Amino acid sequence: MQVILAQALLGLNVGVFYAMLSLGLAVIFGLLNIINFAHGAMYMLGAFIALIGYSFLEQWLGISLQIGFWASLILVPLLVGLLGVLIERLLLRRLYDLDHIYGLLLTFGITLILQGLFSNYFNVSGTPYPGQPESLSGVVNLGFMYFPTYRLFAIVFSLVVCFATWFFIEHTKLGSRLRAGVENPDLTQAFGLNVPLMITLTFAFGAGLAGLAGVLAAPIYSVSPLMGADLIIVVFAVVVIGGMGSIMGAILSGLALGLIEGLTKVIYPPAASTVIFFLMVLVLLFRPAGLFGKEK
Amino acid sequence: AGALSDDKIKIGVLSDMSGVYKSLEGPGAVIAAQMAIDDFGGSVMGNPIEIISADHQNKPDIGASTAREWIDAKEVDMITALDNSSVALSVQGLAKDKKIITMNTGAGSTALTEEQCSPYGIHYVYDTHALPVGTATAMVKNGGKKWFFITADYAFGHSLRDNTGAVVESLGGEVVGNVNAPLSTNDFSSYLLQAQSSGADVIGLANAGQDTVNAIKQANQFRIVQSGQKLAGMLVFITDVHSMGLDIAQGLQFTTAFVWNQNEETKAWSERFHELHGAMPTMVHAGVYSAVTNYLNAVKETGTDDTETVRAKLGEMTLNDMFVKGGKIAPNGSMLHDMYLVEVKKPSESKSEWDLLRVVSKIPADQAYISMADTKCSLVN
Amino acid sequence: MQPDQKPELLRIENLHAWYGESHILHGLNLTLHEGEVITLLGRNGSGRTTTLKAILGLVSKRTGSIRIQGTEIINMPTHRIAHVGKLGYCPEERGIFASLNVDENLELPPVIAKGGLSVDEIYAMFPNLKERRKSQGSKLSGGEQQMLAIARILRTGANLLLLDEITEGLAPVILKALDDVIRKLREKGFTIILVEQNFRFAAPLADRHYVIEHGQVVEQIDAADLEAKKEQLNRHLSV
Amino acid sequence: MTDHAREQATILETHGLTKDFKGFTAIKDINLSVQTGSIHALIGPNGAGKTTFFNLLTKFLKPTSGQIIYDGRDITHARPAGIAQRGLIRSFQISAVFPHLSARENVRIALQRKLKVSYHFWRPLRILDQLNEQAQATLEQVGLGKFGDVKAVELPYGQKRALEIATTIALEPRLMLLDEPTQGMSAEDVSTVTDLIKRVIEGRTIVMVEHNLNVVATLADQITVLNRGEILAEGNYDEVSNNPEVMEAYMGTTDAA
Amino acid sequence: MTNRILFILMLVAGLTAPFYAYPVFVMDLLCFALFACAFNLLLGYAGLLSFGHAAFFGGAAYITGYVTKEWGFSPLLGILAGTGFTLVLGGIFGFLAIRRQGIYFAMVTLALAQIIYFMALQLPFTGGENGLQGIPRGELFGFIDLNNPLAMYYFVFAIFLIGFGIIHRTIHSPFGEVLQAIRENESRALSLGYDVDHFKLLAFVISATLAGLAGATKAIIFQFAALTSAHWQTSGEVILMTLVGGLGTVFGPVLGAITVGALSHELSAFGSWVQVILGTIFVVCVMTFRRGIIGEIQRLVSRKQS
Ligand SMILES: Nc1ncnc2c1ncn2[C@@H]1O[C@H](COP(=O)(O)OP(=O)(O)OP(=O)(O)O)[C@@H](O)[C@H]1O
Ligand SMILES: Nc1ncnc2c1ncn2[C@@H]1O[C@H](COP(=O)(O)OP(=O)(O)OP(=O)(O)O)[C@@H](O)[C@H]1O
Ligand SMILES: [Mg+2]
Ligand SMILES: [Mg+2]
Repeated sequence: MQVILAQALLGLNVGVFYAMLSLGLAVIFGLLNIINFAHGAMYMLGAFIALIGYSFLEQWLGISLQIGFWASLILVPLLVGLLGVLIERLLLRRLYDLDHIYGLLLTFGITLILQGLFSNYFNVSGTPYPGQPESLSGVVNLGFMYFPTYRLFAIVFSLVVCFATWFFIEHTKLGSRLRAGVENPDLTQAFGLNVPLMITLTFAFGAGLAGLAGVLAAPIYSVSPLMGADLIIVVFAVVVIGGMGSIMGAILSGLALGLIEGLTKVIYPPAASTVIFFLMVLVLLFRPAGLFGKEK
Repeated sequence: AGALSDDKIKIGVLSDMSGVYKSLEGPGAVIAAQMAIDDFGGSVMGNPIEIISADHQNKPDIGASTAREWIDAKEVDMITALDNSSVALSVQGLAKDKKIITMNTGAGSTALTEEQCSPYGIHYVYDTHALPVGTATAMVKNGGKKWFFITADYAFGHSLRDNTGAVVESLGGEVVGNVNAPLSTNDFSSYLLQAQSSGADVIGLANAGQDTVNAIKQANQFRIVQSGQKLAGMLVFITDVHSMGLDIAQGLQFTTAFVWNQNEETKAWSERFHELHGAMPTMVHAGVYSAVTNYLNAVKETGTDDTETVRAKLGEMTLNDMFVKGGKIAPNGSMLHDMYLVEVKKPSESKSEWDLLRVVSKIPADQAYISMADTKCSLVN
Repeated sequence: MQPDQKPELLRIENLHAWYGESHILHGLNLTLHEGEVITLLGRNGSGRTTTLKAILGLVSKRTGSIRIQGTEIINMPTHRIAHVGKLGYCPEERGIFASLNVDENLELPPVIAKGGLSVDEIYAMFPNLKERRKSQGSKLSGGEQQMLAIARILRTGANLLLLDEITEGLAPVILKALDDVIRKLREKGFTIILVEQNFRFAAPLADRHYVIEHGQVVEQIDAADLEAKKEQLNRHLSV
Repeated sequence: MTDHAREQATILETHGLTKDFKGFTAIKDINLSVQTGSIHALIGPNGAGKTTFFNLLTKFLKPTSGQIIYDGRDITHARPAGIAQRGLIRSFQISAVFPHLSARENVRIALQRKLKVSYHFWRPLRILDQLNEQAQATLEQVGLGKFGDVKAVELPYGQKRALEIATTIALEPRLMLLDEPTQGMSAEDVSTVTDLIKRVIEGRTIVMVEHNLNVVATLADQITVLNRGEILAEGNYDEVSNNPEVMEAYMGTTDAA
Repeated sequence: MTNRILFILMLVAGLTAPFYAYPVFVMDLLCFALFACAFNLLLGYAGLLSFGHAAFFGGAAYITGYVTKEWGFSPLLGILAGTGFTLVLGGIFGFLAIRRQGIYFAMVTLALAQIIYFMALQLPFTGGENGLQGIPRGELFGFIDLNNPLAMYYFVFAIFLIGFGIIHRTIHSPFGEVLQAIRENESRALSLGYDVDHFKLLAFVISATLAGLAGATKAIIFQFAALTSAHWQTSGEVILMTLVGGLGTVFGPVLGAITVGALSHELSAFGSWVQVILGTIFVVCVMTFRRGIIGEIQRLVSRKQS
């Protein structure tokens, strides 16, 4: 029982990252109809910027400068978001009229570039991020196990971010404008709303969310150029299972699948890496549109 | 120079240049090989000595196809490094067909000199038989009877786990569980929790490099050691200790073939290496230097680069240099030499950045390595 | 032109517009003064909707000149035009956002100028919308959707309204109500371009009628001359 | 009339056909019957549910409830391709051709089906040549004889429309569903297509959606007026156009047109 | 006409290649060329973007390797076994994947392929990270020794030609005609009575099978079946090859495979820069060069003609 609880908690730990990434994908997909393959790479980028800010700036720039974890938590999403702005403005924007697969291919190319760049300068098996704040470095005794405070923080923080995003999109005026922009961009523009800007900002927001997840992940996992690639394919399966219908769907299926994966590690470890894909097959067979997806 | 097949000697350094094993061999191996060539004078019998190097990315197919091209089209005479057992096995197999010497310094699997031994394959620095002899024996004798393994899921990890398990059981211990973790795992937490709930005394880490570092660090995060279990890194390199820091690593015991500050000779060489590489050499770096040097010696002494002749000469030589004293290359390819059980110093004991290890005991070559009487290698019996 | 006319609000000169490769407007000219109500008449496909869309920049390409209170907007991006020209657009297909409820639909367009109606005033004007404030846009009847489409641009403070086929598919009772609404708006001083099939509905409301054919204005008829020019009008519009 | 005779006479019937879109009922309880050999027009204001009704008939949408009987068989749950194979073919509101195939190839795609080689990926394309003559004849029938080798994308709008009809009749449909066949056409094109429909009607039944009342007046034997998803009136042109309800809802007038 | 010239060029180049290039490398290119052609059949002619074709390429390699190594199958029989496996696998994947369209299709194929990847990693017979090593090349028809480089080369070239021929024929068959119709206007094809899903499925299966043929052959050449072949990055590479050469052109994928393959090989000394360069090519292709090399040439030629 203890084992199960412990593994469930670790599963949730993974689940919040699934949720944050599939949420970002869903937000971008919702407005741009594009699957951002580079989402994983942006997650990786987030972790690397945090790492570089903490460990390498001084060495590279020759000035004494270190960007701590809390600062990274704010700065990195902005920087990754900025990259999102550039990608959307300079590249993606020109592809909207074409088949959506071109958006997927473009972002795949960007993924290769980002991965390759970081593989050049950093060990592919990962570099540890030493910047975990002192205040979070302890352990919490949960009764059934010791759980690192930081991981608990990551879980709670991600949940807050996810639900805040959900609230923002589903329950605010800005959110309703976004949804209107999705439904009828021309008309929304005719009302004087700057839809291209909304699109850019949404893409940037999704990217920033991935970057944020990266910063959160950095102290837990070592920072590696491939960390996003390994994750993104699982997140794709999560998205297929959840369906792109709703923001809440993306969050819930991310969390649930993280848990399921965690529990599989106890019940039948060899299946842990594939259980989500098999669930995807089941969903495809019985509910092709996904659990939360809208029937066509 | 008529005796050489192609007017030059070309040495291939095939290593993990970007992955888990980058820091323990990788680019450092190219530097060590170059040092050996330079110390040798840069040429043999008036023929230049060249290095070609490549990244096998820990993928045996990439390793094998690179080696295939080196042999078929680039006239490579000897291949060294090969720091991944899967890669080493595939390249050694290919080199056997192609009649090329491999001097593997980085891989550990005993299969290289046992079931899959090759007349041209030399296993130079350590193997998964030698590693547990020191470490596991010491741990079991200190009361670590029940073992749980976290194993790198490929040839090397399996071999290390099996050999360690055998040592543990032969001393009256017990293996209570095992979990296979993929090579290059980022998050060991769920494996560690399984190990924790198994009730084992010792968690044996049958992995290497970055994987070992991650596992030990995360064990620290989850307070595994504080809860009463011991960690045993079955293959630890000085670079791993350096990257973990003494706070986390102190007291860890493991087996190694080389300690850089053991004597003046090793110290002098290691400091030269540090100069070029920015880090102290691992046993593997020192091994590459020694292997290349001795290969060149054999070529020079026989006056040819013919594989059979050079291999025969290497078998006859007694190897003495800063890395090895009185080493012998056995017919199964195993280079028999002494190993050391070392312990990581406490932060208070360490005098400099790289002053990390203390030698506990020496493990004589005949204990460390499988004897020719017991070997399963078909070349011997 | 009569000397006592109000100032000029909109002037379109030599407007050409395209959808992709197809050239739809071929040099259209028209002028509109503050407080006027005009109609664009024409057969299906003559380019009336396109004229409105071209003003808003919703075509793939446009050339010529469109000036609102003297400001040239031909090269402006769509989202700026509404602000600069204080425009409100009610599209042919109504454009009610299915995923938003009545309140959200109503509050969607940003306020672009002072002087718009308050939500309460709007609900007072359209009592049956008030009853359905929380209904999803997609669940409204055609008439309610049409009401909502007009109502939501009144909030924004726009004073130049572009209304496209607002009578389409509506029951006569609703037509009657719409007729009242337009009259009220006219009294309040709004300037309105009506695109209408339903000449019977539009005729009594408008100060002037433009007949469009193949993307050009072929006839311009003042309300006063309507009787006299009925013949011509019929010729142009007969289906 | 005996039941058998009735079946003969009506090729298509719907019983209580209903379509809900998440609470919005686009089609409500429609009972419609189409006489074999007739041209049956479906008119009504925008949003009345004509296209939706068409989509239900052609299986592009699943009905929420109700039944569709075609040729005496219940096809409510049949596959789209299945009903096409039984001779019920539609055309689209937006022009539907295969743009990068030549006009002849467009028609041949339709003809090809009856050769039953469509899955034969190992057979050369040559075996389709036997269809060329027939394809040409069909093109001639719609006045596209000269354009056999022209890519569909390069044809002017009216001719695309004609090509679409040629493709449809190549399947020798028993029941054709045409969605606004004259939409967006110039006056000449409209009369060409009207003539065309008159020519190809022999032996077939047509159900069409049409806004152009002239076309309806010239072609339709029977008219059903839809409004807000329900049938408002049925009858021939004179009956319908003088029906006050229709005048109100559709023509927007209270006087006779 | 141009196709005929290109075909003769390809034939001559293929027949003489081992005399001026490293044969094993050329064989590798041929496998990738066949793989890309098979992929192109699906994307270029049926409009379906599969992001999981590595599953077939890699899957077949493992099966072929296993049956030749452990069961002593002859190389030819081994290749047939591997190819047969992907025929079935293609059927299953296709059945699942065509339930979703567009980008979803791509994501589903990617995720399905990941199952195969993990199986290759974990099933006992595949050798996990070690891969399946030491697959014998064996003898063709019992008397041609494939350890002879030239014999091996011409065997591979023959397989390539057969695979290429099948694809070429499929494209120019009644089936291919319907496929093109479906790609151009799916709903219209449906309304003409074509069971669109069946056609897509058949196209998927043919494409998967031939991708398998390429992978099976590669296993014999390198005497190796490894995870790399089943990795998603290989799926990405084959997309790139097809895109560079020209989507929906007969020879594009061949040229693309040669270009990308040679480039990666030449640049392999630069380590991860290869990925950066390939990624950049991807971006450039998608942004400005969507027709690919052959596509652009065709456009230039046809522009000159008109
Ligand atoms: N998005 C579009 N793409 C291409 N052509 C279009 C588009 N929208 C309209 N058209 C064409 O432009 C022409 C003019 O259309 P417009 O909508 O302006 O006509 P209209 O006068 O408003 O008629 P109605 O609304 O009664 O159909 C028509 O021929 C129409 O087919
Ligand atoms: N997929 C859908 N989801 C929700 N509502 C829909 C959907 N499709 C159609 N509707 C609604 O159903 C009603 C009927 O639409 P339909 O397209 O059948 O009208 P129509 O009679 O063909 O009109 P038109 O003359 O404009 O073509 C409309 O109010 C429309 O908004
Ligand atoms: Mg209009
Ligand atoms: Mg319609």
